[in-house]
Amino acid sequence: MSAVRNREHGLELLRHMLRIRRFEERAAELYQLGKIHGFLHLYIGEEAVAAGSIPSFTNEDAIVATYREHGHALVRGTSMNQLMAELYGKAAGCARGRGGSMHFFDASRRFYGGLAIVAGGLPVAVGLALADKMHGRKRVTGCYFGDGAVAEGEFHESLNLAALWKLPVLFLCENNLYAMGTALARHQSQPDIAAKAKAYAMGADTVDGMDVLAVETATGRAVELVRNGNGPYFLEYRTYRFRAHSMYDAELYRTKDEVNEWKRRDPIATFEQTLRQARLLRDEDFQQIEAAIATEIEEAVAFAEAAPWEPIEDLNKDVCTDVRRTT
Amino acid sequence: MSAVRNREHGLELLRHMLRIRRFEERAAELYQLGKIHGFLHLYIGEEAVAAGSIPSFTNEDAIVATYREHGHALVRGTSMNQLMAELYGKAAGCARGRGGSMHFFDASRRFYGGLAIVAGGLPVAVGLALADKMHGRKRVTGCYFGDGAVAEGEFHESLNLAALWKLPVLFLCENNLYAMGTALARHQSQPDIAAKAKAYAMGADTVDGMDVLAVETATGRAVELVRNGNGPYFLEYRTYRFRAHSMYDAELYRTKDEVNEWKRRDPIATFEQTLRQARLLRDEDFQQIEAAIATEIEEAVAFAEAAPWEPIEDLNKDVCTDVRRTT
Amino acid sequence: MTKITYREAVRAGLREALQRDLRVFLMGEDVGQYGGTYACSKGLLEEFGPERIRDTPLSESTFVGAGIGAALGGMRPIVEVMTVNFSLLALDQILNNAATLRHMSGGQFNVPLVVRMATGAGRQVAAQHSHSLEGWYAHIPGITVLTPATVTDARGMLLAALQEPDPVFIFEHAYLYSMEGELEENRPVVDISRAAVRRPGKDVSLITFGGSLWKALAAATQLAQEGIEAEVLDLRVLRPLDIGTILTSVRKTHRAVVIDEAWRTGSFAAEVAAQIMEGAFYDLDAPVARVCSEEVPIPYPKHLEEAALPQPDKIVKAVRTLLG
Amino acid sequence: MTKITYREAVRAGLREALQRDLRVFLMGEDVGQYGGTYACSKGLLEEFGPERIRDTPLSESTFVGAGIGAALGGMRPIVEVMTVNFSLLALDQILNNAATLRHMSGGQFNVPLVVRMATGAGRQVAAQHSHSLEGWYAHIPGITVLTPATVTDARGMLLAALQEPDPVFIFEHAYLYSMEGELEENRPVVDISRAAVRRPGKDVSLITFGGSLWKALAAATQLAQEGIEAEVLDLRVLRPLDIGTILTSVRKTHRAVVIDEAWRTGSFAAEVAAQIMEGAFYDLDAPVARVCSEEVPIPYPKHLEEAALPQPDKIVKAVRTLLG
Ligand SMILES: Cc1ncc(C[n+]2csc(CCOP(=O)(O)OP(=O)(O)O)c2C)c(N)n1
Ligand SMILES: Cc1ncc(C[n+]2csc(CCOP(=O)(O)OP(=O)(O)O)c2C)c(N)n1
Ligand SMILES: [Mg+2]
Ligand SMILES: [Mg+2]
Repeated sequence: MSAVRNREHGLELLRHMLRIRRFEERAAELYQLGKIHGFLHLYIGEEAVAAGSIPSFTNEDAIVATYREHGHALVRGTSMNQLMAELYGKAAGCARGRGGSMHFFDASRRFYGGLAIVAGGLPVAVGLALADKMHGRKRVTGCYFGDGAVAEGEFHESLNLAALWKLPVLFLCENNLYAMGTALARHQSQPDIAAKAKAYAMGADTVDGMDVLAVETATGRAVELVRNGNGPYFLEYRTYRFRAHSMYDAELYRTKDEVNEWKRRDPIATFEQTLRQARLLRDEDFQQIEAAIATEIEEAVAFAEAAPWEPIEDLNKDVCTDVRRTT
Repeated sequence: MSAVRNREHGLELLRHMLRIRRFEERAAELYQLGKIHGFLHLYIGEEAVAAGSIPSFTNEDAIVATYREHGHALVRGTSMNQLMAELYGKAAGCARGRGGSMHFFDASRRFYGGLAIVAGGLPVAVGLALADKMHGRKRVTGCYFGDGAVAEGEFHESLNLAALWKLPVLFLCENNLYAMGTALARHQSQPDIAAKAKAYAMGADTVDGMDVLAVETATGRAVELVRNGNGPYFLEYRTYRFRAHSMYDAELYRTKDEVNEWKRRDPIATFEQTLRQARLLRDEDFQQIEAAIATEIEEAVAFAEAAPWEPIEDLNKDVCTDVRRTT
Repeated sequence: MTKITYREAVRAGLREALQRDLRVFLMGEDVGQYGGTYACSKGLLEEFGPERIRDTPLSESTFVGAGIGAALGGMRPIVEVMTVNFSLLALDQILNNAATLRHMSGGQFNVPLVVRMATGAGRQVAAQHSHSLEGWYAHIPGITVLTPATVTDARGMLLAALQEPDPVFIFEHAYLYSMEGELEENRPVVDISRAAVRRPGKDVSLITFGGSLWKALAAATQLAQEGIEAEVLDLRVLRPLDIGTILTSVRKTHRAVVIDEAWRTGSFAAEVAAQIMEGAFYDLDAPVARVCSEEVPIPYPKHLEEAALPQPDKIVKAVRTLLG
Repeated sequence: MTKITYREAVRAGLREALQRDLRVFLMGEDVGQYGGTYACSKGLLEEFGPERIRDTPLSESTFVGAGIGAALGGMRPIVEVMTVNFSLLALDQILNNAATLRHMSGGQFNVPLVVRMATGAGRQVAAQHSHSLEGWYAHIPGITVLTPATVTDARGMLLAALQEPDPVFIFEHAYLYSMEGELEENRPVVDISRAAVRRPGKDVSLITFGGSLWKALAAATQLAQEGIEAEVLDLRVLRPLDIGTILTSVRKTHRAVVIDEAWRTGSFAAEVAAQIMEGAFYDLDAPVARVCSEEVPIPYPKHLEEAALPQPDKIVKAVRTLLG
């Protein structure tokens, strides 16, 4: 069993999860207000995964994530100002506003997206790991993707290549039981995802993705296995998204009961309980954390609101570097 | 252990294999003579697979094969005249000469190619099986592909879909240990191909692909499993190609010794031995079969030689049916 | 005539197709329980059941390929690829199998497959979700490429496509799904061989298709106020292209602007321009102009996205340049 | 100057690249032990070892994607996709990641990736193995598209491509590998921004690239015998297109034929024709003509394949029509 090391550790994990939750709740409001547009995929319910796993990676390691990556970027350390500005599409955003919600990037933290083609990040992660291996660097690439991505051909190709070449990549499947509206058992003939890793002779574990401590322990162990040159590893986090797939989803494919059943396992509430029972959390700690986050968010909103738009004349910037070309 | 049922049965299997071998030996000569062009992929060494498996399918079943499909078409029953004419590119060929060696087709025998993009036939086979299932027809689709195809994303996607929807398709992997010059262990992190079927909750067997009787028994059983509505099934035939990958291959990637080692397991020679030991084959039987095949081949060559070329005016034929269009 | 949305028109077409012919079925990602990403198939699962409204795993290459196989096996599949962006993953099946099988087999096989997908930008969904690749598809021999721009076409083209013996690709502009229009109910099956003159005019031909039709019509309205009568052509079918209707218009107006939401270089607009030159060079009073997207992955923020795409004012400006 | 084959020129480029920069490595199907499908990499495995000459499994999407990742990770990968036909399987990685990452990331990341592939028909390998899809690639913002037609370019363009910070796609016409030519050894790195006049002339511009260059030159020789002096342009770089050199030529000759092995409709030849019209309309004495492939999946038999592809006599005929 995983345990909280100390008060600081416990509060840190709680804070990570709460930051994600509150940031996204605010983002949803801002979407309704017409401040944020396009696709917005909320991570609410799955916070334990990012909060428990991302800190296992060092600053030198690389992260590749999906369009549901707000949590990953937040825990990785990109400032909320930059992330909120990105949601607004402002030039001060973490991708100069070019990407929006689905395309967070942060070179300074080796955060390679924010990639929105399902499974499209896996080959890229394999390549990042290949570069590390060829350079002889002891770095790990963490590659996040959903259960839906498991069905794509690139999942298969990437696991094979990573295992064949013993590349330092950690595959992190966030199995929230649905690919949009398609339940796991309706898209996988073998719904035990971790079992698939055997087909590539790759080690794998299934982890309770609603338990931030379990996530932390399993990921920490896996990252070190990978770092020590044992080739790739696979983790399946069993988790659940509490909100709709995106802002356009009528949620016809699951019952309220099912959602409520999972909400009883809310990773934040349960971890709060754990901390309280261990007497590591007092009411005022909680209030303090919440207050700090609320301030941070309001500052981020103010920052995003005030930030300038990128000038239209710069439309064609950053398509290619080459000075040879005009287009 | 599989046994020969009777003399007739034994001679039939032998005849199938010899027809393939001699047809291809002649094709290779004709290629050197400049009668056949483009890619020519020989099946020599692997004859037991087509000879032992294709007869398990009924006329109503469907076959999807690859660019290495001469043997499959021959056993399926397309006339040698048509096949040879196709190699020549004549209008009397089984694809009006449009396809050549890689693209044999025969609608009357539900032979859907002759598809030359590696793994590209698997989704098509899944779809043929879907049509059968939706029509309530008890037909089976047999889908042949090589070990190299196992690495492609479509392999993964197709096995999952077929298993998920319990479609009547039999996946037939002709594992000849090489994808062009890449040995199995250099392209698969888990070189036990049949073991991969588990990742899709699909039944699978590994079969000695140099033993025509073993192929026959395993395939017959698998076809009936599939026909009876048990969903897809997977067979891996362990086999070996004696010749180069295509006519352009310098075979730098394997030793003569390795090839010779496998040639000692020549499916034709070993089966001939089996028949002789069982006193089911006499010298004159063998001579008779060879003579009949030689005649058939020479007739096919004469037929192909004499057959007219498709007129150039018909170049744009068979692009689409629609009378609306000119292009 | 009834007023319905483009989305409802697609749904009406799907329903009719499913009712008429038991061989017809719909498959794709989230067409069933989710109700369709753009709600086009909402309610169909309940009406026709899971055998005929099939949710697929995320595996574009395989479910498009399975559509090819099912068509070969005697069905009339309608495959929904959620958007053109994801269709890249299926392009090998499309080009190497769907479009090629008839020819490669010497005419023995044909693939009566209909593939529908959403296309286009304008909804702030950024670089990976905003492609307009119809022009690529229009390059492929052996297939038909349709771009319904009206509700009548959204419904009717689907039904017409299902009559075709060879693969048909239908590109529904994502921006149009919520648009309302008049359904011409006397057009149960629309013609899919001809371009349509959506607004007659004599001074310049605005030639376009899909979502850009409405921008061209807006430009024409604006131009009318300046006394310029623009004729607006809706290509409707990109392949095979109805060059006859185009040339008739250009021979009358002597000037043309082609509007295409794809990136300019290598756009289908180039093909249209080239064919106009080939067929009506001596009738042209000015070079054919193109209004296309800027050559940039489509950015997320509204002001940059708008600047990247064709807009009525850009069309108006192009016309003024041509005339002036 | 030494006489070498195009294949040897590619190999020379690869060797030099691998020698110069330890970050460079080659990966793809059968580049190593097999010696390269077209023998371009023969001997390199022995010289540089399996770490730098990497045979990949058959998984185009992933090894191209891995090239993108490796480039992001500081390497200088050269990915060989055996042929353009199989590159369809990697097109999502190419368009949605390689070409887009710089922009989507607001300029934080760039992808210095070089992808080489064989293209084209003419070797009787039938419908699935005879595509010419360079034009599709030339539509994609964010990448460079090169089509070496000479041995000097076959070697030099590869070295130049490796200097680029963004993805470069090199299309080697499969028919050229065995062609011999003079290697200009004083051109260690060739320019990759300009088209080249391969034969000067004044009566008509023959504009082409890749394998078709040699057909255009053959046509020019034939035309010379009739007293027609054709100028032959080798585009060399399809994206970004050097329209300046094209317009200079057309302004002089007043007539142009564009030759492109792709299917006519939606070919890159259309783009060239459209841009000539846009830039030199009033200099043209006749519409720009196109000699492209017939719109048919390329058939296997020699006589039909030849009939389907551009040929010198078709070019000559097109010129005569233009001049006549
Ligand atoms: C290749 C591709 N196909 C379809 C989509 C549309 N799409 C976006 S998210 C999604 C569901 C993905 O599910 P999963 O991988 O489980 O991730 P989750 O959304 O549950 O986090 C789909 C179908 C896409 N982005 N890319
Ligand atoms: C998608 C794709 N990539 C590459 C090729 C080129 N190619 C043709 S056959 C072949 C090897 C295939 O090996 P395998 O599947 O084991 O079949 P085998 O040739 O051994 O019968 C390759 C790489 C192709 N045809 N299609
Ligand atoms: Mg999911
Ligand atoms: Mg093999």
